[in-house]
Amino acid sequence: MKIIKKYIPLAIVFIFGMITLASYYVPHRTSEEYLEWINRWENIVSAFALFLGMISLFYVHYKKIERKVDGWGYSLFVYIGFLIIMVAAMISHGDISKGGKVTCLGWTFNNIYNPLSATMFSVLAFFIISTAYRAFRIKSTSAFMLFLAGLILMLGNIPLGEIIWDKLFSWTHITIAEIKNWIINVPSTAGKRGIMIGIAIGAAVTSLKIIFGIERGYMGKD
Amino acid sequence: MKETLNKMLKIDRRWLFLLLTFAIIIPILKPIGIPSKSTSDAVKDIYDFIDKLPPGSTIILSLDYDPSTAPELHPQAAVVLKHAFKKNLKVIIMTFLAGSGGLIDELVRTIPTKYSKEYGRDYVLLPYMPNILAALTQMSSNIYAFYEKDIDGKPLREYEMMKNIQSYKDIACVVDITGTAILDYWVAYVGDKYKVPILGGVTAISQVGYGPYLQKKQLKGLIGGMKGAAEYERLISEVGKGTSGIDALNIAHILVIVFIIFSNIVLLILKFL
Amino acid sequence: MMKIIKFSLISLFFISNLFAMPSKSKKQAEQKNQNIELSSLQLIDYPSDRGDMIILKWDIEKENDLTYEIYVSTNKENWIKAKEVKNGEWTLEKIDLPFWMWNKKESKNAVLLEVTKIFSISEEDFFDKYKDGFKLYAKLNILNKNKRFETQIVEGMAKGNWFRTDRLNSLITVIIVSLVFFIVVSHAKKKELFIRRIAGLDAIDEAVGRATEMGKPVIYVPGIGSMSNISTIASVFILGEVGKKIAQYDATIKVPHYDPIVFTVAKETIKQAYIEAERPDSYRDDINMFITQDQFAYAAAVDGMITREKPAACFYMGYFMAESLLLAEVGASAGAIQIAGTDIDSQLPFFVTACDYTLIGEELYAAGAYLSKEPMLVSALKVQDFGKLLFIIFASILSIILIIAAKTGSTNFTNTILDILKVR
Amino acid sequence: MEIILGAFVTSGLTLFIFSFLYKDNPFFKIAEHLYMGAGLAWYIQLTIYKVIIPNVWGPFRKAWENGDWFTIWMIVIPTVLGISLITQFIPRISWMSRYGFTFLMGYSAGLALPTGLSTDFMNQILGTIEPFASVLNLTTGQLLNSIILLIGTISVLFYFFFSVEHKGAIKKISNFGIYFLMIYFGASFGNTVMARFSLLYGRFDLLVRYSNAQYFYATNWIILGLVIYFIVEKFLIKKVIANNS
Repeated sequence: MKIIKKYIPLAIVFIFGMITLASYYVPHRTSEEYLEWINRWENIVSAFALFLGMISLFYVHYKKIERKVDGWGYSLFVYIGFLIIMVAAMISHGDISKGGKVTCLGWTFNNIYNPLSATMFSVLAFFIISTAYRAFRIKSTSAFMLFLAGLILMLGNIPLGEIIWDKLFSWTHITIAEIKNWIINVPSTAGKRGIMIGIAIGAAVTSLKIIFGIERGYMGKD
Repeated sequence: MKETLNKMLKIDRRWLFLLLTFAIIIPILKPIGIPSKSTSDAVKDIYDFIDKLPPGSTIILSLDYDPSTAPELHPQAAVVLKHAFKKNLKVIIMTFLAGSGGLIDELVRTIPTKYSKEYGRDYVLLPYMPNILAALTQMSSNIYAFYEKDIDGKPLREYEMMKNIQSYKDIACVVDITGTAILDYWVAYVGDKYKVPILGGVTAISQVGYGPYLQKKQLKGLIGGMKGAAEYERLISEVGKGTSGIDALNIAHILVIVFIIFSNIVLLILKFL
Repeated sequence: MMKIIKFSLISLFFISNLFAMPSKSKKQAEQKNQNIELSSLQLIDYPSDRGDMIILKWDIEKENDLTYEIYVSTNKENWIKAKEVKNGEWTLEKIDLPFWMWNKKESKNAVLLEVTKIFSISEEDFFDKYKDGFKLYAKLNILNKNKRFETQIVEGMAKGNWFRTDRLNSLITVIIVSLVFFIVVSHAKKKELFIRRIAGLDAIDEAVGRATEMGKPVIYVPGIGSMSNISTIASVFILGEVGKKIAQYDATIKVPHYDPIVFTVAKETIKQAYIEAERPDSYRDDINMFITQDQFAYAAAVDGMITREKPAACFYMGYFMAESLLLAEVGASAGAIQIAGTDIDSQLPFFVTACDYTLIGEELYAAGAYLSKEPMLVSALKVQDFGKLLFIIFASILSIILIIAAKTGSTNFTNTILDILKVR
Repeated sequence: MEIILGAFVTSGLTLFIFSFLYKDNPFFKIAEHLYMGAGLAWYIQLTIYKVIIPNVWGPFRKAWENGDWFTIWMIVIPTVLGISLITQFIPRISWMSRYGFTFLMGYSAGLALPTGLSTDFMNQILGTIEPFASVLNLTTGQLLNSIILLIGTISVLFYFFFSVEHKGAIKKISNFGIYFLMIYFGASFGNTVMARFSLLYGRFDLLVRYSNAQYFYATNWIILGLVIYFIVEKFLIKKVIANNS
């Protein structure tokens, strides 16, 4: 039983890991075809994962409604939202527009899905301002670096910032755009590069651990 | 004193939210027109190019953006359309992005009437075309091969303004406004190949990437982000969404900066108290 | 280097009659051509490709204003003009392959021909029909002022290759890192290995303790990554450790999920954590809950959850995109201790500013080793340090060497070093 | 008609979400739950119509007609693996779901290993040292920048050393590295502000547009409704508290 439960999955990981690793060094068409197929496999499996998600979502909210927990009424809206989109998609066969006309699905995209996601995304603007108010306080040298870089970038991105800069600092004969570009291209790149190299090596080592079955937390424990 | 200052540091963040709301709403209701230091060359180029076209020439306006990039690109499309109508140019509007329908609809509902322009005589709308590369190539010999009908399903050829239009050689220039790589297609497959002047409008973030094209004159001009739209609006002296947008961005940025500096001043005073 | 064209005018009339010309006018044009033998002309398969590229190469002439027209054919009859090049315009050096594949300094004209484009065959058809290689013929028309010469026909085969020789350097790096990895991991000993302090992880105890005291829950957000994201793997591991502490302290934890597979794995992880903490009876199935698989819908739901539950602590570990600040700012305003960790560099600024502690990039990967102190994991950390050390040594020594090389003008040496590091 | 309905739905949902900024309320909860359902449905329909039907079902039918067994198996196997995921709901055989994604784990690990080491490791070394190769053509400023870049990157890497204690010289270097990290964070934060404010501008612009007579004052009505709700709620809660005490 342990073989089926544990070793075969580990063997699958090893085999697919090694083949994929090898495919990076094999230019032949066969290796391209392999990658195309495995992408299709991924599509299929993740489609089923989506259905797994759907079942979980329905189950969670069904339980809430069944037990009449606090605010169970809101759970009904989960089903309503789901149905609206699905029915619209079925009517318009998954097309947002047809012959230049917005379809039923297109309408739901423009008036339901997009407002919700775009608004949620734009809420970030508010949070940026409150976070900035709290976090950009100079309490140490490193906080000062954060403050300075942030301030210059914000000033440099707007026309008014350029005007203000020229009024105050025109004697330096340096424009804010130059300082901005220098920050992005030099010290900021150094910081980013350091992080990326650390991540690259960490990712490579983790990949090795996965391929050789040392890291198996993702399988859950048994 | 110390207590009030401490309170200020821990101010209810909803006051900040309210101020930000005002900072953005007010310019929308009444654009201020905060001056900017200079107009970027790329915007000036595109303005000059369109301004110098002889009246009655036909241009293609390819509007390939969807709601996600509309805040920046919609004002650009509006200002270019206004400029074209002001100069009495004929405009063919097309799109290669499925999600752009509603936005184009909104443009043509408001702008043409303002300049008393008529559908079919001064501008036409072409339907969404998914097969972009084929369409771009085909139009070099015959526009009607792909676009037999306009967006309403009426024969395109029969419109007054289309009488003398057959292929790219009858087109004065192409303006593509997009947040996608479609502008690259226009440059590579139409601009370089058939020597049609290509002008562009892109988001502030992707603006940097088009530097090389501008340098090699593969792009004759470029509008970048809301700032570009605002600059263009100033050039044709029309206050629009670009101006109000850049006003809002200006004020909102200054608001953040003021908040940051304010909190640091409070902190500094607290230290010495 | 031999740079001689052998003119063989003898066979002039013979060969020209061999060619069947597609059109009459062309025939007349071709008849004026003089035939020559260009011994250096070669059609060779492009090494390290999938099979649709071939290189035509020949010596560079001393005469500068030569123009070459390249003709290719599959049957020696229907010739297609593939390209027109000037003498010395396209050379071996311009074909971007490293020095270990050929001598770049060889002064040869070399033109890369893409077979599918020239013969306008669709890629699918090409790979269907020509599995064993695509045979083609090529010849040159040499234009010298007003004279035209035609060379002999050369033959070549475009084949798919089985090894990307140009990626040899990358393969060697992978092998070295793997070897070091195995040596270090197999020598992992039980004895305490040192790991530097990671403040964010030390704070986990404090956060869980605080939650216990206040009687409020801990919310653990694993992000929007799928199980194959390395940050998600790290996150699930940390979740196990946090789960153990929660079980020991008898606090409560809630884990909202975005990905259904991560959701199921986390369920098992938490269950196991409660068993290991010897509190299996306090485990409830609703610790993990699936929210939805849409980025901002997930953010909205978790935001709602944070506002309503008023947690004592929030953990954000794993793969995050724009929702990072949406979550962290709401958590901060709810007054929770916040510990974040992600390897998405674009989101780190928001976590750093809005959270109390942030695990930056690699620190997240190190968390598993730090919390569990498992020798195998700790020694893997050493491999990571080795990699960074390698970078530091290479980057600093090579820059000095390059400066010296540039000052002494040894460009060959410089190019060799850059070639070794460049991965194509 | 559908345009006006659209205006009301759009501005309604937009304002419901924004109302969360004031405080949690039933309208936000409605939008939140609606979104949970709609968001998942959006991805499911996208998967069905844009992935499954053209890339899986289409080839499968074609292969079935042509008797192309290789293609059939290449579609059947992942389908079985996908179905195995559903065994999650039956605890006794839930281990079967491992088969469903282990190949994905191997695949992504195999993909990440060489690309990570080459693009992010070797090419970054190259990028760091490359400027020095053309040292003769650099201005003093450019040379200085390249040196700062090199030193900065190295000192950031010192910060990430785990198996040595950070004290003495190492502590100093890694602290220096933190400065570079902080500049990166600050710059990246400042650079994002523009894009986020543009988004917010877009939402507000839409709300203002929908407050026109053309759209029957959609925005105005919904704001009015929300304001009335918040006032009534505040009043009621005060009353309840007063009654209790």
